[in-house]
Amino acid sequence: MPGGPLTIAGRAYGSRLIVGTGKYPSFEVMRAAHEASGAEMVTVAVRRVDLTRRSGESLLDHIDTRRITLLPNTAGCHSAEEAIRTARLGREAGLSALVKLEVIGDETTLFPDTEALLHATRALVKEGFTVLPYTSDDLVVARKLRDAGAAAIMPLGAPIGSGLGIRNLVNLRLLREAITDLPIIVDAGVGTASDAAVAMEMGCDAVLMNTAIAGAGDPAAMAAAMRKAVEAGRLAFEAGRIPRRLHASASSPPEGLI
Amino acid sequence: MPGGPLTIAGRAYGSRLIVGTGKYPSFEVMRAAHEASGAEMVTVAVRRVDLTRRSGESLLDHIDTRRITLLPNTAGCHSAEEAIRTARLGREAGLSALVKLEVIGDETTLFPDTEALLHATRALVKEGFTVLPYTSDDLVVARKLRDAGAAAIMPLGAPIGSGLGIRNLVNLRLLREAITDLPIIVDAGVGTASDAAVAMEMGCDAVLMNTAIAGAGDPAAMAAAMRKAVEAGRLAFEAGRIPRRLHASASSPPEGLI
Amino acid sequence: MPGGPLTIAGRAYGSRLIVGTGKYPSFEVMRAAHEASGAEMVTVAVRRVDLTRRSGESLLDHIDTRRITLLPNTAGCHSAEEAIRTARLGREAGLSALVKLEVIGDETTLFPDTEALLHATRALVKEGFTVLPYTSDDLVVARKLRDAGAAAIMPLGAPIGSGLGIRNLVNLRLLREAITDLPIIVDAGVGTASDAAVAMEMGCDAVLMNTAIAGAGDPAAMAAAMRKAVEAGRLAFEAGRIPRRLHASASSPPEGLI
Amino acid sequence: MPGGPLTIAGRAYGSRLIVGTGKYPSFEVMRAAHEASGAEMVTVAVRRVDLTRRSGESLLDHIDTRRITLLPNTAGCHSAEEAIRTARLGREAGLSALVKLEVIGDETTLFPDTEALLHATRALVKEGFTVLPYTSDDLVVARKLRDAGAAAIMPLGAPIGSGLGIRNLVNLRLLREAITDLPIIVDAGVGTASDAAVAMEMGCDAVLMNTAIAGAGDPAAMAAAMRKAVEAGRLAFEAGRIPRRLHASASSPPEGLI
Amino acid sequence: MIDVTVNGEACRLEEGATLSSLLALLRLEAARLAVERNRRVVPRNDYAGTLLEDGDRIEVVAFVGGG
Amino acid sequence: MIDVTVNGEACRLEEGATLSSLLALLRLEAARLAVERNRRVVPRNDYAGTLLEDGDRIEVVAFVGGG
Amino acid sequence: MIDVTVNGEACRLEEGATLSSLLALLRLEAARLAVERNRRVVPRNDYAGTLLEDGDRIEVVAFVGGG
Amino acid sequence: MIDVTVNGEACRLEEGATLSSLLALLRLEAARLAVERNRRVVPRNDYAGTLLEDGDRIEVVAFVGGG
Repeated sequence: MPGGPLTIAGRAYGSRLIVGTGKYPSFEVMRAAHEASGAEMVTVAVRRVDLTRRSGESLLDHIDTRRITLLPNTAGCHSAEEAIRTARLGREAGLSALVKLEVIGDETTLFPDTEALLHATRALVKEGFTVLPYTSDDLVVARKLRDAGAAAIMPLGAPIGSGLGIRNLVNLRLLREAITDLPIIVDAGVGTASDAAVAMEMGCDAVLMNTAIAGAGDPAAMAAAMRKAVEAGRLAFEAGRIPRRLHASASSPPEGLI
Repeated sequence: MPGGPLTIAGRAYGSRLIVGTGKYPSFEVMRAAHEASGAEMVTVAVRRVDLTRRSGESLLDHIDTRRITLLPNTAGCHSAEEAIRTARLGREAGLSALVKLEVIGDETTLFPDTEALLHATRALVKEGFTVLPYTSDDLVVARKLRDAGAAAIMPLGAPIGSGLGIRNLVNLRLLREAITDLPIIVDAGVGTASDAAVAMEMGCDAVLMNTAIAGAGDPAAMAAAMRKAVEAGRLAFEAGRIPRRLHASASSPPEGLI
Repeated sequence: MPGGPLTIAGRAYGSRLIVGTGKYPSFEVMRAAHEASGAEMVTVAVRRVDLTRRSGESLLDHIDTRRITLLPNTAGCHSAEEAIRTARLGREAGLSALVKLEVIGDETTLFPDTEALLHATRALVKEGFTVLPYTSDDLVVARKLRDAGAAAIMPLGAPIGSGLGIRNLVNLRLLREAITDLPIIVDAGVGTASDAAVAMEMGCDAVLMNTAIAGAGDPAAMAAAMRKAVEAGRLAFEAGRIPRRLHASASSPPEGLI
Repeated sequence: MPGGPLTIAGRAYGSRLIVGTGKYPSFEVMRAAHEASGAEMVTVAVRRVDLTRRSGESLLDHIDTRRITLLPNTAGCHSAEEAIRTARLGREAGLSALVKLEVIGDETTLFPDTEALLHATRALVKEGFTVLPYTSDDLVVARKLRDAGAAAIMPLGAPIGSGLGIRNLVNLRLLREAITDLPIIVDAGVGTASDAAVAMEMGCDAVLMNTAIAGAGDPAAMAAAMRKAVEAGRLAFEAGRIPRRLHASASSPPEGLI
Repeated sequence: MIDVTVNGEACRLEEGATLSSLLALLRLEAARLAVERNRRVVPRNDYAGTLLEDGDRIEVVAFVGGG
Repeated sequence: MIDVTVNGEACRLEEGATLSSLLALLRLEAARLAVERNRRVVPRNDYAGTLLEDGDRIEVVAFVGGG
Repeated sequence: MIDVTVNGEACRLEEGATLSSLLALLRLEAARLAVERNRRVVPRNDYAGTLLEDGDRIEVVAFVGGG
Repeated sequence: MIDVTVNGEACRLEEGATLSSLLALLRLEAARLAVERNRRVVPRNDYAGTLLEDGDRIEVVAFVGGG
């Protein structure tokens, strides 16, 4: 789907970079990073209010929600049921039907439980949610998620927070071939700017990341890097790269040498 | 050398992307690509004037030389002597002492003859040239080029025009460790935007490319992609990326789950 | 599980290489390749007898079933039900409870439908089968297969017959960390000998392949190569490799130079 | 040069694995590793006899020189002159004209100084040596070494002792295309068995290693692994691997499904 | 008095307490929260009319930083 | 006469035909086959005693090369 | 008359021809060129004063697209 | 007496010392060594006939483990 903005569930977004709100050293740093990223959508987690040690500050005080769409997640949920409950609470808190649906199947890798994810997707779509499921790079699962009504496919590139980049370009390419009618948003694994560019060059529609920015030495600078990298990758995808060849091809003409 | 502009032989350049002028479908396309690239330096080749079929048009009519520095090359030269002669002609034609020094050692790969390159570098430095040698990723050769007075080291990432990207990140990293007092400019091999970003993330100072832009489906769009990719890679390098880890690290807090 | 033979469902096999019987130019070539491979288990497919054009020759005439265990597969099945039917027929034909369980979820990639695979595994384990499921490299699915009673986990390295090797070493390593009580057998994707060695070096217990041998220029020579590669990879895994380091470490002593 | 034994300077060797004698925990372990490796040639260093603390034991007491050819090296030499002197001493000590010629250009990486290497090669060939030069993967240098009379080309795969494997398969492939009349022996960088197999699959004629075996947890087991890996890689190269393809190709027939 | 559980903590309230009064007691602003009562989300507009009962399990959540 | 389907092909048999007689007719050796009748596997030892009925769907399979 | 070689082509000129007159004859603008005479670069300002001699080898080059 | 350097160490020998007598003094077997005298290799057969001189620089080397 070359050209034009990212469209999720009928709504257009000017930026193809979606960023998180976790793990920043401070709200000020987060706000600066958000600004530099150009993102129009940020993920947020849903957690119990701490009744005892309530700080005066709230996350939402530091997000310009006129410009930025909130994307509540179900991070930390290990069953379809927990994820569904959390999604419902997120909708009530954010007054929006978007949800980044995570059902975690393993603590060490935070890999999704795709079977439970599928169940939760079906249930939440029925309740009117716009479901953006965090999934593996398995195209068979992706097709089922699409058939279940997911609004995008969000495959992981590598374990969340690992910074390992896209570990399986073959699977991502095959996924893109198989899913042409929904946005593909690489979610998790990006470590540095080129990782984001690679994802976009494969024809993905957007990239979602948290740790790569929040954990960088200078989060705002890394956010600016990611913004440019996503734009660069998209442009390169649309421009059409040169073919790879083993041998050289001279850039200067062979004729007219002295 | 983080921060600030690219400095070659005491002169600062606002862009870290150097592009070529060869292989474009037309001068108009070239000019648009140059514009989109933001490059402040472009390579040109030195060739015999065709005395019989002189077109009215000249390459230089299509380069804004107020904004863009010409970098004459010695492409196609197979000996130190030819390269030196060509460099001298380029200096006379361009009225500038800059030269991208190439001494080709193999026709199939266009790999440099580093021994002859070293001789030519020594000779041209003595004549007052600012020598930018196209070389391999061998740090021992690079140190000798530096000691011979080269103004930068320009290692190839892969064969010229191959689009294979940086094939040996280990060698490039070791080269950057070894050469800290001269700019390193990756010259040759870039195929798409992420390749350029990778080069910059390794701490290189600039990237030079021709075919990746001129041979792209839409050269101006690819030039814009490369501009952003180089900026993204540089920013990411300066920002400091997260470490790679095998296992996941959650972005949302483990506490407060319902 | 270092040391000793490969053990599947309580039975020990002297070879860690499992090979196929499809796509050979002739039965003679197949038999020579089997011989050279040293394999003690070969996969076979279950198909309708052709009632009209019955050749006198049967596959089983060319397999030394005293030395080689047959592993019937459910290749080509696209639902749990088809796979279960095929497994039952395979058991009746082969008089053995082993089954290589495949439930295909996509025609282009032959990737498994892991959800249906799980259902079929549960059903067949209840019927007393020794189920070896062909699956993705998703460790969450693998744990469910284990819990369903599978006798081994058989992740694909790349699409069947693609020859692309192990595309995601991170996932395979994480899978090995997660599954320590069942054999892991890389099934599909191997292209050449080093691919098989890599799988074994990651700590996998065995490798299953068909096309890489049957489709090689000289199948028997490639079978011999694969045998040695699997043994080499296993030995290297057990021996314990040196750590990777960026810089050099001299092999000859620094002292006593003239 | 497929088929048959490895031939260096007219002499045939039954094994394509050359191993070192450095860094072993004991002579006993070394001897066991040599035995397991099947190597018929081992490298040795030339060093001053320690006049004060002479142990009774000598390296040569632990090498079966009836079966194993000694290959004296010039490790640690940093100039052509030192390397030439060391080569001459090695010849006198070993009564053989073979020399593994190293001229080190950098202490951190132990990368060769290819310019000095070339000078030393020319000088030693004139003195009748059979020169096996340790060089980079630069095919232009390799051609000059050949023209200087080298008996083989010994490119490094990665820094000595790094265990990083073959870092630039493109360069190695191009080198093999360029050098068809001399053996190519990958020297340095191998970390584990599959690295050795990869080198052989690229069409190299042999592999030389020291640290990967001597530094392994169990050197004799790793030596056995390397022996099999080299044989596997060679067999696979000769057998002819299947082509790589993005999509799957079924191993079982599509016809006759129930 | 009734005993309810709020975010996993035991909490004793007067009879007749509503969700609204509970939030007021806890000094929480309704605008940025979501509340579950016995595993069902309570719409914001129903807080005032939701009478709490003995044994109720209440979850009060808000957005925090996440990825 | 009864009409059965064998491996997807229509096949007319005499009444009283058994699986054994069908296989004999088709000149197939029982030893290396497996047979399904109406989606249920028939054990080898039951072939002789399995009377075929009109409308039966029979699958006769064998091992072929596969991966 | 003298015979010179210009960019590899034979060229007969009148005696007294200079580099300037040669370039004029070829209708080439000096501003964007560089010229070699017998493998030595001739500075632009010396064109007028450079008398060509029989057997001279002249190279006239310009910038073209390259990488 | 003469002063020579052996493997970098100063060494005082009687006049008339040969390479052979030096190696015997050092209890080194000639068979597995190589010797350089003033940067030139001395062939094994010449040890007995090589008279050492004041200021000679001798290197005595052997094979050790290396890669």
